[in-house]
Amino acid sequence: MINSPFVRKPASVQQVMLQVLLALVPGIAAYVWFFGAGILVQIALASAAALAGEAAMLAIRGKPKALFLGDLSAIVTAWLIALTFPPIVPWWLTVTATLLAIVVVKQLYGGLGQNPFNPAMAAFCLMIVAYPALMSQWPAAGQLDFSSQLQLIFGGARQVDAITGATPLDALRTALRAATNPDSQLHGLRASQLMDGPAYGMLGGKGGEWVALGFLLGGLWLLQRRIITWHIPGAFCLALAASAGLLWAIRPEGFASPVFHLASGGAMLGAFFILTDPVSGATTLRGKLLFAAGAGVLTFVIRAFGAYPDGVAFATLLMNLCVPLIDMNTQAPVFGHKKD
Amino acid sequence: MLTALLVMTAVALVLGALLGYASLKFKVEGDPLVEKIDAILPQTQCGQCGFPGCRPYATAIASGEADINQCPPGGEEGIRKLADLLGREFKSLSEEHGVEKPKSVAVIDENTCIGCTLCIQACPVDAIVGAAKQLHTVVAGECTGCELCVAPCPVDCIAMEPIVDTLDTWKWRYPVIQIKQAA
Amino acid sequence: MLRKLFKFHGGVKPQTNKTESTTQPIAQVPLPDRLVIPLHQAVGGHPRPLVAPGDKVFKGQRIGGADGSLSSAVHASTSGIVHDVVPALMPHTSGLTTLSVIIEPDGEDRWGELDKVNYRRTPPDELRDFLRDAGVVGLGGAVFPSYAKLKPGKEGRLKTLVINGAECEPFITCDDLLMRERAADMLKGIVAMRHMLQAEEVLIGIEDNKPEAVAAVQAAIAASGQSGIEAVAIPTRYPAGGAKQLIRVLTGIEVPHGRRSTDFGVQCFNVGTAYSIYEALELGRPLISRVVTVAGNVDRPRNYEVLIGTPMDHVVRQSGARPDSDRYIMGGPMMGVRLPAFGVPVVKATNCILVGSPALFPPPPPEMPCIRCGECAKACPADLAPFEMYWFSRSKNFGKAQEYHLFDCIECGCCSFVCPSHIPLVDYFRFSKSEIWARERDKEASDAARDRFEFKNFRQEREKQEKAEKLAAKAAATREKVAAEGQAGTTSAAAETPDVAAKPAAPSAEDTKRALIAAAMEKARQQKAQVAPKNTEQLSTETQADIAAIEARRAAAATPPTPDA
Amino acid sequence: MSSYLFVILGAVLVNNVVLVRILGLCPFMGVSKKLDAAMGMGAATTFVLTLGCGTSYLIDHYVLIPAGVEYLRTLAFIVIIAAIVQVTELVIQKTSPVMYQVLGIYLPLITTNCAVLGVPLLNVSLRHDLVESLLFGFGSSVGFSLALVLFAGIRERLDGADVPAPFKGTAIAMITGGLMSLAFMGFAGLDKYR
Repeated sequence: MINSPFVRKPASVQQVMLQVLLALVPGIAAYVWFFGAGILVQIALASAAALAGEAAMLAIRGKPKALFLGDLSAIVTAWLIALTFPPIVPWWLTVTATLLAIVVVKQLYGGLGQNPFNPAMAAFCLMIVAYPALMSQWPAAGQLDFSSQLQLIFGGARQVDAITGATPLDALRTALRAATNPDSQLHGLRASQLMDGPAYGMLGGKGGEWVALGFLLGGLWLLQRRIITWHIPGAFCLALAASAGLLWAIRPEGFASPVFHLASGGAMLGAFFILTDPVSGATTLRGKLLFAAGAGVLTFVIRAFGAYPDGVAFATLLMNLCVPLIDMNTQAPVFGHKKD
Repeated sequence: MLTALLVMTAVALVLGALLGYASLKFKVEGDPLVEKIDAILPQTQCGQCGFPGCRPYATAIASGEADINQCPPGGEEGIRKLADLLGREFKSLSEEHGVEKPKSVAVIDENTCIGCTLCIQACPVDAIVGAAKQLHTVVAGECTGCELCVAPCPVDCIAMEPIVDTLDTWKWRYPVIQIKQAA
Repeated sequence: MLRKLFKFHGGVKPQTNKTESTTQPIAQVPLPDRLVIPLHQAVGGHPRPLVAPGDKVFKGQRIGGADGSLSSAVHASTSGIVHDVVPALMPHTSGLTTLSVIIEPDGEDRWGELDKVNYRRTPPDELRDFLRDAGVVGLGGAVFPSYAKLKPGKEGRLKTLVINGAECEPFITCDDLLMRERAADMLKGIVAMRHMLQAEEVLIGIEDNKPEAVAAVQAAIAASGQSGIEAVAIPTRYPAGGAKQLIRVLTGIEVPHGRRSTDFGVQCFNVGTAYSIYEALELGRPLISRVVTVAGNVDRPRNYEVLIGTPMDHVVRQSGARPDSDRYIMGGPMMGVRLPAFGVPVVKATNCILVGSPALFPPPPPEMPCIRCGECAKACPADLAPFEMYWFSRSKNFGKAQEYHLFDCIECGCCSFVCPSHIPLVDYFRFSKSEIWARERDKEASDAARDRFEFKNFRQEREKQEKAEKLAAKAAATREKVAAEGQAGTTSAAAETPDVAAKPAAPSAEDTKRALIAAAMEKARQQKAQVAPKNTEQLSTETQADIAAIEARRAAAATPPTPDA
Repeated sequence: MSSYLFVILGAVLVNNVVLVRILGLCPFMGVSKKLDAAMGMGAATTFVLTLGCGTSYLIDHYVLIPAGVEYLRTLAFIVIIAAIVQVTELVIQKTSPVMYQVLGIYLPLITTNCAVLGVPLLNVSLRHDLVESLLFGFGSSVGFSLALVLFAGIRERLDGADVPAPFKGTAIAMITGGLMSLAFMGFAGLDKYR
């Protein structure tokens, strides 16, 4: 029997997810423009794997398939996986990662809405730990045409080291570390000098900065549509920029500028699409600020001092861990119990 | 070898002295576990568990003499709570001790009652009022539904009647999850 | 000068659907064939019936007496014959019955004697008793007895009296029409309440989608020449008409759950209540009718003046229910109560009969899991985190749900309204609340049982000991006696006699026992037949009704002596 | 000075005793169902571990090594830890019976918590001095408490999750522990930065 309220606002999970997917389109367009259409293959692979994995789990668990596949949440996870992985990873890596994300990190916890960790980021972390080499090979913008990308994705033997390198973020960090080593030929060079190469582009790496801009645009649209609030992207960008800026101000020769940090790697994607995942993120307003600020600082720390090329995924996962405690301790005072 | 023995003995002696002192200093009495178990039991005092009342049963559980699944009025939920408290596995109600029934109260048919006071003596919570050769009646609010008064009645005038919902006791039900196969 | 208004958190803006039912004035509903007046209409207590089947009652005659400290009287809403006093279906989702007086109207609609009262000269306590016996309760939907709220706080005076004319629920327009048509009389009621509460200022809050009502009330205030009373148009946002929200909007004060608003110098009444206070005090008429909106799936939505006890389908017939109507809802679409049947009576809480159909209020799409999007928290006017409360209610972790302030929830329905996963959040909260209440009741009952059990054990122990002592004393006495008599002989028999006499119930033989029982049963039957009531003259109507009820029960019980009938 | 900081940082995050060294899983799984219990366990373990590290260092340095009986290390350390745990248990039982109930069997089991023995032994093999031993012990136990409390927070929330029946309880907790471990790998390399 239905009880009050008898009227409802026309809103649905499916609509929310659909808008998130739409918001990803500008970034994907920039990605294709600069790095080739290989990413579209990856997206297709991941989506197919996600739907298959979700359908299988739903079938095993006896849940209605059409309803839950139609909510599009698996597709969002799949797209995020494809967009955070290097575009030329072999197909089995994408597929395995997506299946792990959907089956283990999402469905084993009960499916939509119940997973404490962001499935896409958990998959990323798993893969970068398991296959560090494959997960660190990024083509430079315009370096590979579509057919060679396809060959890399589906082909067998890979001799990619010759043609691809690390992301600008990773490369810069390696270079900065080398610069402190007296034996290196880069010894004594400052960050600004190291970043003089064409691969670094204007802000955060050639091509990559435009992709980031695309994600920023999509994110702003989500903000305008009120799918997300400003708290998480705002606090994340601010914390990342502040922590990067602090060290940059102290030792400009040893650290990259905050703008570089914001414009490179997964910062924009993370700020607007990954950390804003409501299921695994904090939900109170103060909690969101804390959650995103923590992720920002951790991202910088892992990027600057850690062993992995980008810190967004680990930072997200680490902050996911803290979410229950953050939420518990940042509950806003309820009506009549405010101190004002 | 001798050094080793000496060292260990010295260490043991020092620590032993420390422990002895601490155990005197921080002595605790009483067993709070019985209280906790008793708080979970429904206090019907029906004796279906095989013990004369809820507290004796609680003591028996605490000392390991009785299992946690012998209380029909507490039902599955009670067993679950006991299992939680004691860190044991849940087990279903043991059948020899009875089955879970809807909550009810004893009602005395006042036309048949002969005022023998047998039920008054049987009632564990003094919920029946009356005197010898006078009509008895059950104070419904105090009755725990233990059924102990039913058997002693010589004229079979006591019946157990399930408690009917009133506006004060009516409960909203758990919302039915409406996930249908969206065809 | 514009008054500074405050905001409450959250809220939603559902389609108001109010215009249709405001096009025509309040109409009268013809007398139905039968009125069913539930005795339990307001919170607190079950009023006792004061009439018996066959009695003739006048309009306005008290038929249910207030019982307990928070109860309020019930009256016959027309003149006629009492057909029966039986449990009848209540306008409540539970589908439970409650003791109701069924009246067959005689068509004359004749008033009984009416007491008026001059409220300025009557002491406040008497005035409150008068209102209790006039059955005046809050007509906004909560039906809290008004007399209990008409007590100023500890200081003996009140800062602000808030009158609730916000009427934020979609479809409902009964307060709107009342203000448009009866503003002057309603204002008299407000003035009386202000007098009782010694309120400094009166603020009448009306949502700004009712400009006609605002104008009418303002005109009435101007005409009355009263100062310190102001009609304030407030922004239209559901649930601005919730008492706490309205107080917040008008005064900035937030009254926490479980606290009295008078502690904060505010009290809040519905405009309909103000009008019925006017009727009670100035005309002496108890609360026997109210304005009811009929809206939803009907041809002619309209407001009616309806006698309490009128079957709802009779009222709806005046507006022409469409054929696909499948349910009645008492109240609006956000907080209304799904009713178990069409024929349930209009009660004091009935502000609206909303006729529903599958097309008008379609069943929600299938419930999806919560994605913690926080829309519900954004919409919650009590600043709660409904999704957390839902999470723990769903898993029946009630302690945790309570930690998230479950009992501050006012069940306004905003969270369910906005939920993209279509979760019936409010249903989960209702479920949790009633489970928690039930557990508290069980806990109290088991604590009481434990105490009584322990006391019984203690008592038995004590009795055993006393008995042993007594026996010992007696035995000693006998021994002494025997020793004193000095002669040996029949001593042992004498010593045993008292022991046997002390246990007359001990069965010596089956036959004697049976004979005893049979004799006792016979005696009991005779005794019962002989009981004749005494002191039956000069009793109040209430006591007489009680006695009649007892007699009836006795008679009914006496006829079939079979126990299992 | 900064080397001390790195000892603590390393012990808390980079080489977290539970999530990276995978020591002390028994209380990690056992006392993480309720947040209060986890916090109590964290506090108790912090106390025992810090004290145990200091004491075992002293015994090791001033008794075992001078006496030339380093081979008794494991034995001596266990005895010391057992004694400290006993004292802790008595104190808790007296001062907070509720916490005593909540921690239950896991309180005496601190003795057999391999983290508690492992950290003093690690101290020896890492050649820490007294201050470093204490800091390392404290850092490790803070890391342990941190992991435990975070884990308990998640498990309390998981209580309400619709986890498939075969994975309910310990199974999903193990998976969660694994994912936490994965997350903490993100700290790898932080202690190597100079």
